[in-house]
Amino acid sequence: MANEQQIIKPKIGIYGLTGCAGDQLVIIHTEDEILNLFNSVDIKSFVMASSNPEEGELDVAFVEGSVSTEEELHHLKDIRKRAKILVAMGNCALCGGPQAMYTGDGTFDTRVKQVYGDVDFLTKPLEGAPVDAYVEVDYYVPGCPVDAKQLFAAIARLIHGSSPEPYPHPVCHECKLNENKCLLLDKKFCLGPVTAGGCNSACPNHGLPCVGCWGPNPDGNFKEHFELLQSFGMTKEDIVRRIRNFGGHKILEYIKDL
Amino acid sequence: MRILKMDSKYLKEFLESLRMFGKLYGPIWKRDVLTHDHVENVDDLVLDGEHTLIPVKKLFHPKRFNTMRFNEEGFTPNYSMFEKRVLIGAHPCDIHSLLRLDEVFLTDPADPYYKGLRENTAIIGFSCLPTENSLCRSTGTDIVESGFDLFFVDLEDIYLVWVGSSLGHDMILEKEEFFDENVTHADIQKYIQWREMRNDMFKKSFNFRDMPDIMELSYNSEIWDYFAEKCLSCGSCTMVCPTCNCYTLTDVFDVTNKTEGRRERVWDSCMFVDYSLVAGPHNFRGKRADRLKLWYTHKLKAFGGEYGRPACIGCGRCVDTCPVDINVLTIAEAFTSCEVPAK
Amino acid sequence: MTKKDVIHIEPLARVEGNGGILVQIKNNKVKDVKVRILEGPRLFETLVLGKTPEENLSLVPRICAICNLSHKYASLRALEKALDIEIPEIVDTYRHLMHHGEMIESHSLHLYFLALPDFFGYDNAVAMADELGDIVTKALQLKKFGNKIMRIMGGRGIHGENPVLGGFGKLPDHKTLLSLKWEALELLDFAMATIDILADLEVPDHMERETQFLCCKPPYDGYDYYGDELITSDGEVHPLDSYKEVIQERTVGHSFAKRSSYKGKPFSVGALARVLLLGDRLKGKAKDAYDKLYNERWHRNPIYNNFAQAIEQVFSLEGVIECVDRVLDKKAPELAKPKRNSGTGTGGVEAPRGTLIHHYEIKDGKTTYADYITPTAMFLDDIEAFIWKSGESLLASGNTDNIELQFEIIARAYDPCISCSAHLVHVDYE
Amino acid sequence: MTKTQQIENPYIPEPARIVRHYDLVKDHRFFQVRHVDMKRAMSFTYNPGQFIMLSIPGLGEAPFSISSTPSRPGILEMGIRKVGKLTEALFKKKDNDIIYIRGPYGNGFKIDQMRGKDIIIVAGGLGVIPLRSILYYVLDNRDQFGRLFFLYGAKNPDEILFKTEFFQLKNRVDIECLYTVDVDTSGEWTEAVGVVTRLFEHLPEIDPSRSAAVVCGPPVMYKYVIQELLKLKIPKNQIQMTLERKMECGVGKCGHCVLDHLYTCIDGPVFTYWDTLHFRELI
Ligand SMILES: Cc1cc2nc3c(=O)[nH]c(=O)nc-3n(C[C@H](O)[C@H](O)[C@H](O)COP(=O)(O)OP(=O)(O)OC[C@H]3O[C@@H](n4cnc5c(N)ncnc54)[C@H](O)[C@@H]3O)c2cc1C
Ligand code: SF4
Ligand code: SF4
Ligand code: SF4
Repeated sequence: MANEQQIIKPKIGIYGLTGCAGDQLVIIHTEDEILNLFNSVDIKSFVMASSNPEEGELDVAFVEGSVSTEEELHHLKDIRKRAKILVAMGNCALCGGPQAMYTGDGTFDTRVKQVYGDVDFLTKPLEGAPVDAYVEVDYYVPGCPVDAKQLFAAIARLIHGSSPEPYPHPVCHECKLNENKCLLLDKKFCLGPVTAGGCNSACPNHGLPCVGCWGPNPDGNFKEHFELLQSFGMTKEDIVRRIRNFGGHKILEYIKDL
Repeated sequence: MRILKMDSKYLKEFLESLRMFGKLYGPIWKRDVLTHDHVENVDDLVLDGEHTLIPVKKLFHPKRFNTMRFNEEGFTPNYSMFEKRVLIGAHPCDIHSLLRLDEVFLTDPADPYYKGLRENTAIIGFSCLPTENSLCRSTGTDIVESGFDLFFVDLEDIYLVWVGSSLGHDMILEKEEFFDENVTHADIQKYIQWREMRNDMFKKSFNFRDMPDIMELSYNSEIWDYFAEKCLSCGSCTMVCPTCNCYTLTDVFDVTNKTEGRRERVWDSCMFVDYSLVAGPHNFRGKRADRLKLWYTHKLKAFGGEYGRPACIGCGRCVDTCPVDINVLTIAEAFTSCEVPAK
Repeated sequence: MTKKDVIHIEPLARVEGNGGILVQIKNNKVKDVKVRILEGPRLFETLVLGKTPEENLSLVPRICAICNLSHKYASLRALEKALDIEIPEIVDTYRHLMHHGEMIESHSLHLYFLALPDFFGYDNAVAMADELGDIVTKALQLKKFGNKIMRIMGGRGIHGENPVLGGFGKLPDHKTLLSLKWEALELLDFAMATIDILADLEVPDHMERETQFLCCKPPYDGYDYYGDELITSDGEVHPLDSYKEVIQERTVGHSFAKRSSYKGKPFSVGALARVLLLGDRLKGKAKDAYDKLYNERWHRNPIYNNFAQAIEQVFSLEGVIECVDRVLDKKAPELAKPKRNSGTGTGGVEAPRGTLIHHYEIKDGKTTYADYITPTAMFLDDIEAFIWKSGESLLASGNTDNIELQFEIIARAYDPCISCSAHLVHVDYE
Repeated sequence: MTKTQQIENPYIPEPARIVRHYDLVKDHRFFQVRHVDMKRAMSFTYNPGQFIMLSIPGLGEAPFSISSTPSRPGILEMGIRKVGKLTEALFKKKDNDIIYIRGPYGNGFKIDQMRGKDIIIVAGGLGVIPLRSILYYVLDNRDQFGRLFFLYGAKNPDEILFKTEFFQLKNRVDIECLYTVDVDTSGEWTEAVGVVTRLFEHLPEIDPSRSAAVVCGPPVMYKYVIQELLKLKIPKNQIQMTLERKMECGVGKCGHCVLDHLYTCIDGPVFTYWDTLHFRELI
């Protein structure tokens, strides 16, 4: 205890770009850990929870949300410049979020125009894109929103100057640990095998199919899984449309050849 | 081994009496899934032979738990999961599966967590009738001769009770009045009939005996590629298989600046991509076919160093569970007939 | 700090989302006030086109995490109308339970963690914890309780899939329900103690001006968070279906949120609006709380929104107890099934920060039109108007030392939810 | 508490102190460690070819070969490449810092079979780390073995581990050292250039029945080196190799290192070439 003052607390910034703020909220909502967090790091900027941010050098920046305006892009680049380590947290930051579901289809400009008419905005709107579309990302904490246990385990590693543990397993892993009967056996549209796990199989635990909100599981057998779902009477377009709801930029690479 | 007889009407009271030997565990329904859990009311026990989704291994090799805590001073093991337990309703295949897991976990140096849980748990086996996918007759695990403290065979109005240990004997002594040493000729006849009736109930079987050779001969078969293309790598087969024992360890720091935290252990699966991944990165089993080969080698050919026995105990859970029909039946069938299953 | 032409508060802290306030001053007079919404557009109404109702239900909570269940609830109400799904009464009660959870979570987060530090002069609630540790600890417990209900009824803390068309995936068991009741009973004391703390606080009056209020009118004569009619402070009652005539929307360049007015003038929604319009329907402890706190300045002063939230906390804790009592020994109902796969429906609920309307047109099981009107979009004009008024009186009195903070406090009192407002768009179909 | 202390738990790591460390080459570091408990340090015995599990609390555990020889007790030496979380954290440690170890694990080389024979050690890259143990063991017990050939190849001169040490060995008469690099990037390399199998050309005549070989290197290397050894007619069970697999427990419980039906951690990491003919996955 004597050398408590000597502990150098890492300087942390927690930022939100465009999204639902769910990942920041997970931090705020984790009542058991939030006081520990404020005690063990030096929070320089966390606008959602605290006034008077100091925007200087950071050890770790956590960025939530997709890049959706020019202004956000500048902000992100500035954060990257100031932060030794940048962590993308949540589906919007990792994949682009639901707002990126039409990526590559070229409909964004028309949709904006349809919606806002010819308004001149303060900053140019951009189609939602993941953080790593613009800057280098050191670590990813997936989720929609992130899982508190996983996020705090990652934060704790970063506090100690080391790297978070990846969890490269499908939703099915925890689904079985939670002793759920596989929904695929009842021919239900479950995206578990092709979806990144870590959510503690929240949906199958309630007898509901995984909607894929954590984005693609890189080891997923997309081809076979699509065939299986088709054998349940679902059309290919239907499957692709659904998996793109949360797949953003990242899903395209896995389904391009299907 | 002593065999006794008990009138069925005493069952409930006898099971209740076992509470003095530990907390009761057994198959009960929870959220529409049959699971091994703490039994508050013995009426909740499901003793008719239905399989739990996750096998009994979870009581001895917990799905997820903290093995130790660490701090500046080092590591302190966590044994808080140890308690006296009585597991009621283990099927013959469950007991066989524990005997297989013993070979892994109790071989020197023994896994202290498994050992502690095993030593503190009495096993009260119950006979069962085959389910749709039971294969234990093929694997020779439909009956059990050891590995229990008591074993109950349900002959409707009576139970024949095998006493398998001195603890089992103590349990009987507590309720001596329920048991009858006098097993009659008629009882024996009834038992034999029951065995025959049970044997006739198996709907499925597979060529378990020849599989070690067939597996060896088929190592390079393109049939593996057929299954590999189908496998979703969901890992379900490994989670539900009672003889899968793999796990991973992860250190988790507490949210503090001090060196404090826990070493967590979670079931792992050889079907997952990072199972054999080492630094480099070099992946010894990046291909799905290699992952499947490993699993079926373990189940149908041999496992665990000296023991060299196939690990499958014929519970049929992989048949129940795999969403794309990869299981010991389809694998055995494909490699025996050298044909992939028809679509 | 005396002469400053532009007051630029950015980012606006302790609110959800990315926004700012720009105030222009000339000759000691306010020239312009803009609440700038910098959060990018997400075009949610365009995202759900061509999707099934089930997909809509998993997408809309992502509009906003804090009130994710309100979004799901509003969509459920709209879609169940569109598809003619009649939910059993017990499902309605469970939905109430779920919604109370969200109110408790959202109000306690805003009141204790985002707003209260202003009253006591701290940057954030953790800093406040050193001196007011008891309140912070209890407040955390209250928030945790709200989250727990959301987790149980929603399926996880945020964006759970459990509420589905016609019912729920899984319902809580007897033991869980009872534990919710006991915990609500226990927390009620703290919620009432909060009322006493607030009763002693002095509320500044520099922004006071008359305005209008709007909220959903419950279908019976109790206090509630939903309705198929809208009630306004001019005494009018409007069918929910005609929401487009009641709430007039427009787009502005300085924000990706649309703006709304009622009869050409700004209006407020949220806890304050509800308590002002429906407060006489409160019963039990919530009524005691109302009697203790209410005064006629509430009609002119948005800071009292925090007080209204405190009253609603009490109301919702009592609501939890009532819901549990109603469902406790009842059997879980079957999922109610759709009777058709085309139709139109408007769903109105009161999200923590105010009236939330979802509207759908479904054709052959796919969405052909969607419209979402969120509370933050509704009150942005009013925030600007109150800041304008505050600026004028502060400049006139020369009391400008912490003028930024005063402006921020006004904006914060509304508990604006910028994520919600920024996706808010109007789709023009040809 | 006394009850729990009686439970034998092979997973509990013991504290050890980093005594000395230096960089071998870029991202490869040499560590000398000693059990904090001196009695334990002096009584700790092992076989060449065995490994330990090294823990850093919070970062996890991983297997590392022991690179020192049991003929020089009291200290453990390791050569470690920085590849991930644990190794990065280890590279941040300073002398006197505490790490945790348990072991020794694995079977180690079959030294009894090797006694009296000529020894051929073939190392590629990082594979030299476990072989350094047997190398010094043979040198420390020189009279128990026949001739000693040490063949070591690396990608380029900058990747030769223990360079000073190994070049000094060249002065000794009781060992024949043959070193090679795939490419000479330095321009100052005085030894052979080419893959490690090329060194076999420089071996004198040997009597295969009185020779034993030990091999360790990257997975691709084994096939070619074994071809050469078989050309020399060395019996298949006299060719030993040490393998790397993922490991979580080190004592045959976690399953990850399984090969066919063997566990690398208890049945290996040393296997003979004869073993590998039975077990398809071995190399
Ligand atoms: C018997 C034995 C002896 C050994 N001896 C030595 C030795 O003497 N010296 C030595 O340096 N090493 C040795 N190793 C290897 C050593 O154990 C590993 O280098 C060590 O585990 C790395 O740990 P780490 O935590 O630093 O790496 P990790 O952070 O665990 O990173 C490496 C691991 O991460 C994963 N990984 C790596 N790349 C990727 C990727 N691209 N995507 C996803 N995951 C990835 C893999 O699972 C891999 O195991 C030995 C291994 C064995 C089995
Ligand atoms: S229900 Fe879904 S998540 Fe669970 S095992 Fe089946 S496919 Fe996987
Ligand atoms: S074999 Fe079946 S159950 Fe096992 S991982 Fe593959 S798809 Fe899943
Ligand atoms: S391989 Fe299949 S049948 Fe055999 S024990 Fe495992 S799950 Fe049961």
